Amino acid sequence: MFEFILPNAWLIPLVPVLAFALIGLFLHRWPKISAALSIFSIAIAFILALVIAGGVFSAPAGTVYEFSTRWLDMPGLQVDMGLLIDALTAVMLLVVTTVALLVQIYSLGYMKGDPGIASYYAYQSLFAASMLGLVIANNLGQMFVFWELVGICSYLLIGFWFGKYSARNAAIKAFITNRVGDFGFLLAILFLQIMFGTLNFGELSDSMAGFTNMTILIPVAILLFCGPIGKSAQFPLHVWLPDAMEGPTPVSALIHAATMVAAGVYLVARAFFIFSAVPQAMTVIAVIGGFTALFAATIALTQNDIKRILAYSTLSQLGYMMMAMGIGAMTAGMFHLMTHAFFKSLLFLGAGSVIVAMHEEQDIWKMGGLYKKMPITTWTFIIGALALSGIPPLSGFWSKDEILLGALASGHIGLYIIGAFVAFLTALYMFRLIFVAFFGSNKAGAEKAQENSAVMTVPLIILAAISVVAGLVNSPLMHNAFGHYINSPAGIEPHPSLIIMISSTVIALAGIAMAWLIYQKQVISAEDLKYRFEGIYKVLYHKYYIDEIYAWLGARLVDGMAKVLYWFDIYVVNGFINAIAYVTAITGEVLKFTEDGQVQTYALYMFAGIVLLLVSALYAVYTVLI
Amino acid sequence: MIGLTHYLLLGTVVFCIGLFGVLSKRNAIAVLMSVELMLNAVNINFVAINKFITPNDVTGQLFSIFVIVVAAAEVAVGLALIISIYRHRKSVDLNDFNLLKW
Amino acid sequence: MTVSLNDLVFVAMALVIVVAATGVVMLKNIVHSALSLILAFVGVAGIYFQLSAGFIGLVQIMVYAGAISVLIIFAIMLVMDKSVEKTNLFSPNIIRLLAGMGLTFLLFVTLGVSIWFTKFPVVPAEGPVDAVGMLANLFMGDYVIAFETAAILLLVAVIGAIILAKGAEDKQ
Amino acid sequence: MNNFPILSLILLAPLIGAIIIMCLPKDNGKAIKYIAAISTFLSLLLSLVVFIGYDRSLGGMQFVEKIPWIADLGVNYALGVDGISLPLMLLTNLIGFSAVYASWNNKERIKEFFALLLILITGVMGTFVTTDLFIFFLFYEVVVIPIYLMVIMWGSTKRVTKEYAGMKLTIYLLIGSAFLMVGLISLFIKAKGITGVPSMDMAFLATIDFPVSFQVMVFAFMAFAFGTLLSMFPFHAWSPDGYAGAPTAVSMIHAGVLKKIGGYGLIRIGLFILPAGAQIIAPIIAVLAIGNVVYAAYICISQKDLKYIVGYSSVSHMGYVLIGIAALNLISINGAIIMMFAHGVMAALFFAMIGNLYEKSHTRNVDDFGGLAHQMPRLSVGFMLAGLASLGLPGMVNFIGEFTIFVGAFSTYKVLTIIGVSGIIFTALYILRALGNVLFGPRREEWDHLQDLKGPEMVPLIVLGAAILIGGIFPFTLMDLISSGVGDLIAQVGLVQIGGIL
Repeated sequence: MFEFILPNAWLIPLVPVLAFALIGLFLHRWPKISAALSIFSIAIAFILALVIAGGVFSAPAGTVYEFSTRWLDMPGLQVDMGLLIDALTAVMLLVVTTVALLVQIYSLGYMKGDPGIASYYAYQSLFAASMLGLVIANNLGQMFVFWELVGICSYLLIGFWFGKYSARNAAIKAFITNRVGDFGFLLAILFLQIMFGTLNFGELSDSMAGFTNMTILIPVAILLFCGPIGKSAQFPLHVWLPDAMEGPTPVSALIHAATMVAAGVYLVARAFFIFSAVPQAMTVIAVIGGFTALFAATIALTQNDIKRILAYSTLSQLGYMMMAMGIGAMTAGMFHLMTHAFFKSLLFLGAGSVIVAMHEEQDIWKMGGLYKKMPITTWTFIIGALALSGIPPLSGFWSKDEILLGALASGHIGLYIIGAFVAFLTALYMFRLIFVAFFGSNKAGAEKAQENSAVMTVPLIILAAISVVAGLVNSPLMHNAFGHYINSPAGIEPHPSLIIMISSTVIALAGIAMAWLIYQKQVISAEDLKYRFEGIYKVLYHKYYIDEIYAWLGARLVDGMAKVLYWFDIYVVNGFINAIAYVTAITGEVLKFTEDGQVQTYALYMFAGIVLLLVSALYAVYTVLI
Repeated sequence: MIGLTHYLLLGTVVFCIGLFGVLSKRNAIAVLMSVELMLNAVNINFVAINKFITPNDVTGQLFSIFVIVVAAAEVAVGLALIISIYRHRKSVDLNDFNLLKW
Repeated sequence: MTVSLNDLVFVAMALVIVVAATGVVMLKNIVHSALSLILAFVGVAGIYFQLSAGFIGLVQIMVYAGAISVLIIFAIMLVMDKSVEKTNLFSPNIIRLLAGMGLTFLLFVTLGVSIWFTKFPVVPAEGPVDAVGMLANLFMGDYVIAFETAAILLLVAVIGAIILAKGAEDKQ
Repeated sequence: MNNFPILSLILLAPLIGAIIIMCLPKDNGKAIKYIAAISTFLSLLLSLVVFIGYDRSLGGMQFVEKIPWIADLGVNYALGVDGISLPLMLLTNLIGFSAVYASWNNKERIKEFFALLLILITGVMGTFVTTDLFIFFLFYEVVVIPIYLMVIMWGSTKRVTKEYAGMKLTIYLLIGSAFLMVGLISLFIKAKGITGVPSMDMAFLATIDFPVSFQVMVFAFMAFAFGTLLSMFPFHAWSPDGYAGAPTAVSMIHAGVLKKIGGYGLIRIGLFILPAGAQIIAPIIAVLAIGNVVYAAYICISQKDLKYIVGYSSVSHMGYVLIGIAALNLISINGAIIMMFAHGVMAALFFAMIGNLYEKSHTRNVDDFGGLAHQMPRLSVGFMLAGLASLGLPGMVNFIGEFTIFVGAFSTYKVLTIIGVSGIIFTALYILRALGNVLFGPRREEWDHLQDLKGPEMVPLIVLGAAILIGGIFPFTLMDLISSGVGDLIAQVGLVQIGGIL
């Protein structure tokens, strides 16, 4: 079975594309059928992914299957559509298909009654297809193609409720910010194509081995990292992710928690041989990752919208993964990506069911006492939060611990401290949310909240189960099976140490305790904390005013410049043309005065001409005469 | 000793006087008369050159006759024009006719 | 250099012509300028006789001095409605006047210089005896087409003149 | 199929259609439209036959027809298509066919409109199909007059009067063609001087090795002539006004195909016949091209009129084509030709949609619209398809063009290409902002009367949309053909070492 599926693994992205085409062209008038078709297609993809994963993980580690067909080739440039199936791809396939399947099932409940369900499912299957295409790509060109397609799908899904101005603008903002990242990514691709003549990962890594001068590679690696900065919303280009919460919550769960934002990390993992060859680039990645983690965690503390909190938490966790990549612990990064995908999508879906129950109310301060009304959502949400904070038995603990270990092992003490502090903050803001929203005093809006239908709660339960189990895959109990398969020769191999495990658990528990004190017991009242640290609170709440800075810069540099250039175009370039026309008109106007209607004047002009000729003839000849 | 040059100079003088008359006189008939003068100047040159350069040939004189013929025709038509304009516009002053004015 | 009778006659004739020509242009009264025109024609005829071109001289007197001057005077009579004194003035457009003067002077200087400095290949032979006979042969020989065209030209001119001058009546 | 004059039939089908239309009675609108549709459909069908029948492995000129016309000038009615001209001919027919359908519900003076439109299509197609310089120039001139008449009679614009737009458009093109004529004549005379044989045939002229100084001078003329047509940076002033002023069908054909004559001419005459001249002047063109890209992209951001946005964006896209040509190597010229095809199809679809919207709402200002996706979903699909294609989304043929040009140009002009690549950000910005304002946002009651595309109005969307997607998802259909054409050209010209990797 595996041998049959493997060579045509391109079926995995193809099935959802077919679903998209069918829905788009024919079925969009029947929402029910299109939803069913889309879920059916993603289910098939999930099964295929399972088969592939089974096959890959049964084969010895490090075996790579590669097939590719001609897509765009001419003498000197060869970009083909191919398949690269190895452990990394298998893991990503599993993660993407599971989360996508569960989210699509969940959406049946969440989107009930929405007129545009058909197009919603069309975009969902298009997204699934392009994400899967990106995962199995075997060269950078093909990856860039799907990279942009994923970007446009996120644009369509964020702007799904295009009736709202905020959704429309958020979608544009998301695409443009991604596009800035893609600009760097494209330049890196161009450099690599010119330097090595190929974009295929295998050939690249071979020719990279022999490559000597590293100085050229530094800008290339950093430019290549621009793509992930844009896509995985790292520090300078993170502004779009919080606004992306305008889209429906299942979309946020799928795209802005589990899959798309993880694409950046996946690219770094896939092209790890490029980055690891350039130590400067590694430090850049580590620093940006660390900073983003800290930066986002601090903002999450002060947010009031349930989805915004989760969005900043995602930002922070992505920073974690990038930091892991930066310090060389590629295995830890990928492992954290996998676990994070599960529990973060769980949290988002939980938030979604809360929002549905609360009839579109997203402010946590207006929620309270939900644990009585929505037991399943509450407990699954708590499991997710525990996993995220890194409490031992759950998956988050193992992956985060791995990263902290990696930080220590690679000697980045500063990053370890940041990592630990972020872990503390994560526990704090997650349990702030839980205590306020679920266990807080009973607010008015919360009465009529009641548990959602099975179609929404079942995926929550499944995801909760996975996020409990997922951690064991790379735990010492299963002798680091995950690390055994996904590792890179250049990366560092952190050996488990008991002290770090205990210390990170203690930090997480401290965060939970602090949240319990402030928000549940109100021993330290949140109000005076806010009052005492007024300045800091305001800065954090306004997201360090970065959005405002970008808006101000944008207005100056882009719109202002555009107006200046338009003015230049109209008045200088067109002005020059109109000036020529005006000059010809004026000369006509002046010359008309020579025609005064007198016969003798005309006679005078004629004879003047004749005399002129004679004089010039005489002048020409006078040397001969005199 | 009078030579061909003097005749040609005489012709030029008469021609220039005629030209000045054409360009400056107000009365249409005066302009016509000046034109006649210019034509005569040309004839003088014709006959003089015929006498001095090709004495035993009369082509020069032949051409001067043709000039006279043309001059006669031209005066007849010119005066008829002037008269018909006069009858129409009651004036012979060239400055009054500026229909072509911009 | 010996001043022969011929030279004296030429100078006299030249003076008469130039004075008459200036008279045509300068005199205020149109009739006086017409008369001085006649005088100029006669002077020119004298030059022809001096250049031993008798036939041309006679033709000149008959056609120019006789016919054309009479025609002009007739025209002047037909056209003169007010008193004759101030009829032949210069045009009021001073700039154009000066331009005309300058132009004429420039023309005169150019032609004069070129005539004065060119060495004409003068052939000092005596003229043919039977000039008129040779003229007739040429007219009926080489230039017969030109001759006939000149005839037609005169016919057209006459008819044209009549139509133009007469045309005014039947229009009313 | 060898002696059946398929190319002449393709070329003259629209012309015959025009003649038939002229004989029809004025008020019989239906018949006129059907004749126009049939004739353009016939030439589209035949050009597809040629596209499929073209033997890619053989390459070079195929379907050649030659009828001597003016002997002493060495001019003969010579037709033939190769890898470079075939896609552009297909493009002309695609756009011509959809232009006829885009102007389906024109009301006034249908007869003159369609007659002129068909003549315009023939004129434009003629330049691609012929292999003779004189015929190229003949068709180059045939194109200008119908455009002027159509802009004057059926035009519509706000910023400047349509007369101004028409006049500016025509005078610019005529100035361009004047320089072209000078170039052609000097080329002809020099060739006659060197070989003694009077010939206007491009292939023959290419074999002659002209002196370098002569080549530079003539190429400069050609660059100016084709530059104005291709709206190169300083000479682009006519294109935005021209498009805004022109009626839908004309701006479709104009943006879609007429600009490509400039690009095609630069490649076919510039590189093919004057390689040394091209090599010297190429850097200047490259710099201007980058000016094109960034300058026009920036201006688009501040535009409010939809047609002006597409007008300036086509100036920006032509900047890519120019940098592709100026990089003078196989990959970049391939990219330039694919980009020409891609931009043609995209611009035509965009103008068709804008025209359709303008017919119904009588305004093109972006701020007047909002939330049209509620009322006109199909139109929004068309707009989105065209918009995404123009910002170079993979899966559409524009991305293939842009990517190939970037790779090709990057090897010759590193810094310029980096600036050029930054253009994709600004393109995305103004396209999405314009589409966002027009299509998305809350529903507005005043636009409820607009009814969506149906029947004949869907044809441009289907035909051009299919071309965009097929070209994007399966680029090898076009790419093999073009790279074989360009390969021959570079091989022929290889004797004069062209900069960049051959």
